[in-house]
Parts: sequence; C-alpha cells; structure tokens
Amino acid sequence: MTIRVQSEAFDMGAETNAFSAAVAPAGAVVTFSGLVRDEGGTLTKMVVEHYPGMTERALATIRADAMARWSLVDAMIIHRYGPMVPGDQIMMVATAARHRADAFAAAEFLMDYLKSRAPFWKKEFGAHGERWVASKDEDEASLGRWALTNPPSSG
Amino acid sequence: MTIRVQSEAFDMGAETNAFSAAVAPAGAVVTFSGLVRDEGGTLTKMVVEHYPGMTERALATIRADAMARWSLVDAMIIHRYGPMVPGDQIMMVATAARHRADAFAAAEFLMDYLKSRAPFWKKEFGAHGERWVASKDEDEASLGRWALTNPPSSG
Amino acid sequence: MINVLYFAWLRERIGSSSEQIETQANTVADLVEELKTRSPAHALAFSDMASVRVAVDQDLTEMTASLQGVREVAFFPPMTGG
Amino acid sequence: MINVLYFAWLRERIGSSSEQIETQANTVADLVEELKTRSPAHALAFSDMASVRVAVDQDLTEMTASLQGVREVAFFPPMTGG
Repeated sequence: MTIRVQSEAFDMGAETNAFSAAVAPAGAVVTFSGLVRDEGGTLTKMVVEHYPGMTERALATIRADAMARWSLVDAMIIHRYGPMVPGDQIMMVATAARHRADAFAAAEFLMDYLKSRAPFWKKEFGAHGERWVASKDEDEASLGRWALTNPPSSG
Repeated sequence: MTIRVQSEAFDMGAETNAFSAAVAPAGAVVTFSGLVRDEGGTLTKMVVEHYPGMTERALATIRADAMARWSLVDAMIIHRYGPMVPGDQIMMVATAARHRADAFAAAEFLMDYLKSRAPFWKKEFGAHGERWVASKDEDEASLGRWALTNPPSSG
Repeated sequence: MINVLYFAWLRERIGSSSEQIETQANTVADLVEELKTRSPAHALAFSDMASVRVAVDQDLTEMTASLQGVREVAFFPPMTGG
Repeated sequence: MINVLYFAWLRERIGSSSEQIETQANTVADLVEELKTRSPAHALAFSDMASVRVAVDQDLTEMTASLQGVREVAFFPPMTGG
C-alpha cells in the first residue's frame, strides 16, 4: 500500500526492501525516514496527534501531486501517530524512478508538503515538561521552491 | 563500516536499519540505492569493474568532503563490483543529520561525485550484445552545482 | 448542524475534541466569532488567529470559506508532521 | 619502473590489465606517446584522448601531471559508478 497511517511501529528496512523489489524498471530508489531525536537525553517521549480521515486524504493528494510532477515508478508514505520514544521511526517516504534526480526531487517534495500540509501535530515530553512542537518558518518557506521551478528530467 | 566495496550482494534494508540505529542524535536519514534496470527485458547482466585501492580512497575522500560540508551525524557508502542481474542493488549511500535539508543535500552530493569521480565502470550484456555504459554529460554537469552554492543549514 | 473538531493545543485549551454546533454562520470567520462567545476557554483558544488553521470537510482552506452545505469544520495549529 | 594499469575498454583494447614499463617520460602525456608505439592496439586505445582519464598513484589527475617518483599510472574511460 502506498499510503499508511498507523500507530504501530514499522520496519523501515523491510519496507524499503519490499518497495524496491516491486519497482523493476526503476534504477533509483530514495528514502527519507524521520526519527524521534533524543535532544541530548532531555526528551523522553513524543506523541503524534493526527486528524483521521483528513490525514489519509492529504497524504494521497501529496503523493498524487508528486507522481504527476516527476517521472516516478512509485512513491510511498508511512506515518505513525500516538506515543513514541527517542530513536523510533516516526515516518518514511520512498520514491522510485528511472533517474536519480527525479527520485531525489520527489522525495524532498513529499517531505516539504508532508511537514506543512498533512494534519499531524507533535508534542514533546521531557525533563522540562511538555510542549507542542512549533511549526518552522523555514518549513513553510521550503514550499515556495516548488512553485515556479520545472521538475528536473535528467539524472 | 562507513565505506564498503564488495562483490557480494548486500541487504539494503538491513544496512539502513543498522545505520539508523547508530545515529541517535539524528532526526533525518536519507538513503539512495541504485538498482540494475531491466531495460524492458533486454538487459540480462551487468558487470561492474573497479580499481581496487583507488576505489576505497576515492570513496573515503568523497565521504569526508560531505561530512565537512554539511552538518551530518554520519554517512555511509556501499558499492558492489562484479556481475549482477536486473533488480540487484548495485550500491547505496545513507546520510544522517539533525535536519533533513542536510541529509538530502549530502546524499545528492555523494551520488554526484560517486558517479563521476569514483573508479567504477559498468558493462551491460543483453539481447543486443555487450557495451560499456557511456558517461553522461549531465553527470559531469551535476558536479557544477556544488562548486559555488553554500551548503543549506535549515530544514 | 456542523461537527466542529479541535486538535493539538486548540483541543487542550477548549477541553474538548469535538462539539456539535447549531449555527447560522455563513463563513468560517463568522463561526469563529460565535464559538468565542461559548466560553472563556474558547475565547482564549481563538485569541491569536494567526496561529489557527482550518479545514472544511477535511480540506485545508481559509477563514473566509463558506459554510454552505458543510458538515465538518476542524481548527488546529500549523501542522508539524514528518 | 612504472606499473601501468588499464581499465574497462582500454583494458580490452590493449588486451592487458597492467604492464611494467621502463620509461624516461617526464609527464603522463609523454608516457602516452611512448605507449602508443608499443603496438597497434595501444595506438588505437589512445587514439581519442578526450575519452581517456588518468590516475597517478591512485589520484585522478591531468595528462600534464609529472611522473617524478610515481609508481603507478592508470588509464581508463570516464567513470560510470553509482
């Protein structure tokens, strides 16, 4: 399945192998995985909240946009919600293309949109109490780079 | 080990999991893997030749350049040589950073340099005989983009 | 009848994840003004609208969006996935 | 005495992966001129120098590089790793 939203942990390596095995014409596979950082030992737990229903819709739209924009063989997104501890995989994306430039650009695009356009919210718990992670201005700014540039076709 | 040049197949997923497990401060892991394409069934075999000794030196230099240029927790390169068949993993790189922009940029940098500056040569065998893969002008051109731009620090 | 949902710190400040609202509001902005009168907690949650995002029937939209035929409105802070 | 290595189609055209060469050549370019006289296969392999790259003691360099103190020179086509 190309979009999964789940509370259970997933095996990033096994998912990547399964994805790669199913994309025969592709010469290039790029993955990104987001891990819960330990923040120097001050972070003990992270909880990801999401908006069931809208989450799946938003991720499917982001994936479809990437598939339309670059020459991809496939793209997948897995995102967890619920409680996690440092070192846990929060999410991953994988893209497969004939050429590496497409696979890289599409993976970055998926991440940029997923950060700012998919309904997830992170709360951190640690030595200094709990706090909702603030969105970063630079994440919003990152979206701007996809507006006017043409998708790469070489690589 | 951060640089491996080997004839044996490797388990990309297991390598990625092991790499991710060892980079605790990192929030972002990017991988690239190159697969032997089937070229619509016309390619039956690929043989990668390399220059033992120089290969390891060149890869170590490219990795050190990436580590110096971006804020990375770690970076690894595995590259196979010898005979392979369509669907086989030829090579992989993985980068880990606190911020995703660094991990993405460093992975692309590793790939660009590895394509044109590490002593590997691919020969394809198939329905139409055998041929040495030609280097692509665009691979050489890709190197140019790293000359003058500053490394990203956000993300 | 509109189902109003709250997420993250909006949910915490309001103390509820959803409420059924009988409203004549034409736009999201009108609905927000109505919600602010429901309790001091609502007023606090909506005191800084620069930090509030809205989805109407599960699509991201603007505060000026119409509520014509809408069944679900969700309020939340800027998203922090990935 | 310099150990000269050939890779990929240079190796195939010359029919050998390495040869020990006694030479007085000062630069890689001088060495190439010497090598071209060894056999028609050598002359063919080095007929299009735009397609030949060189490493001296395992570092990529230019045809103008000095051979002073050098032990190993490798010739090969543009690299196609990754």
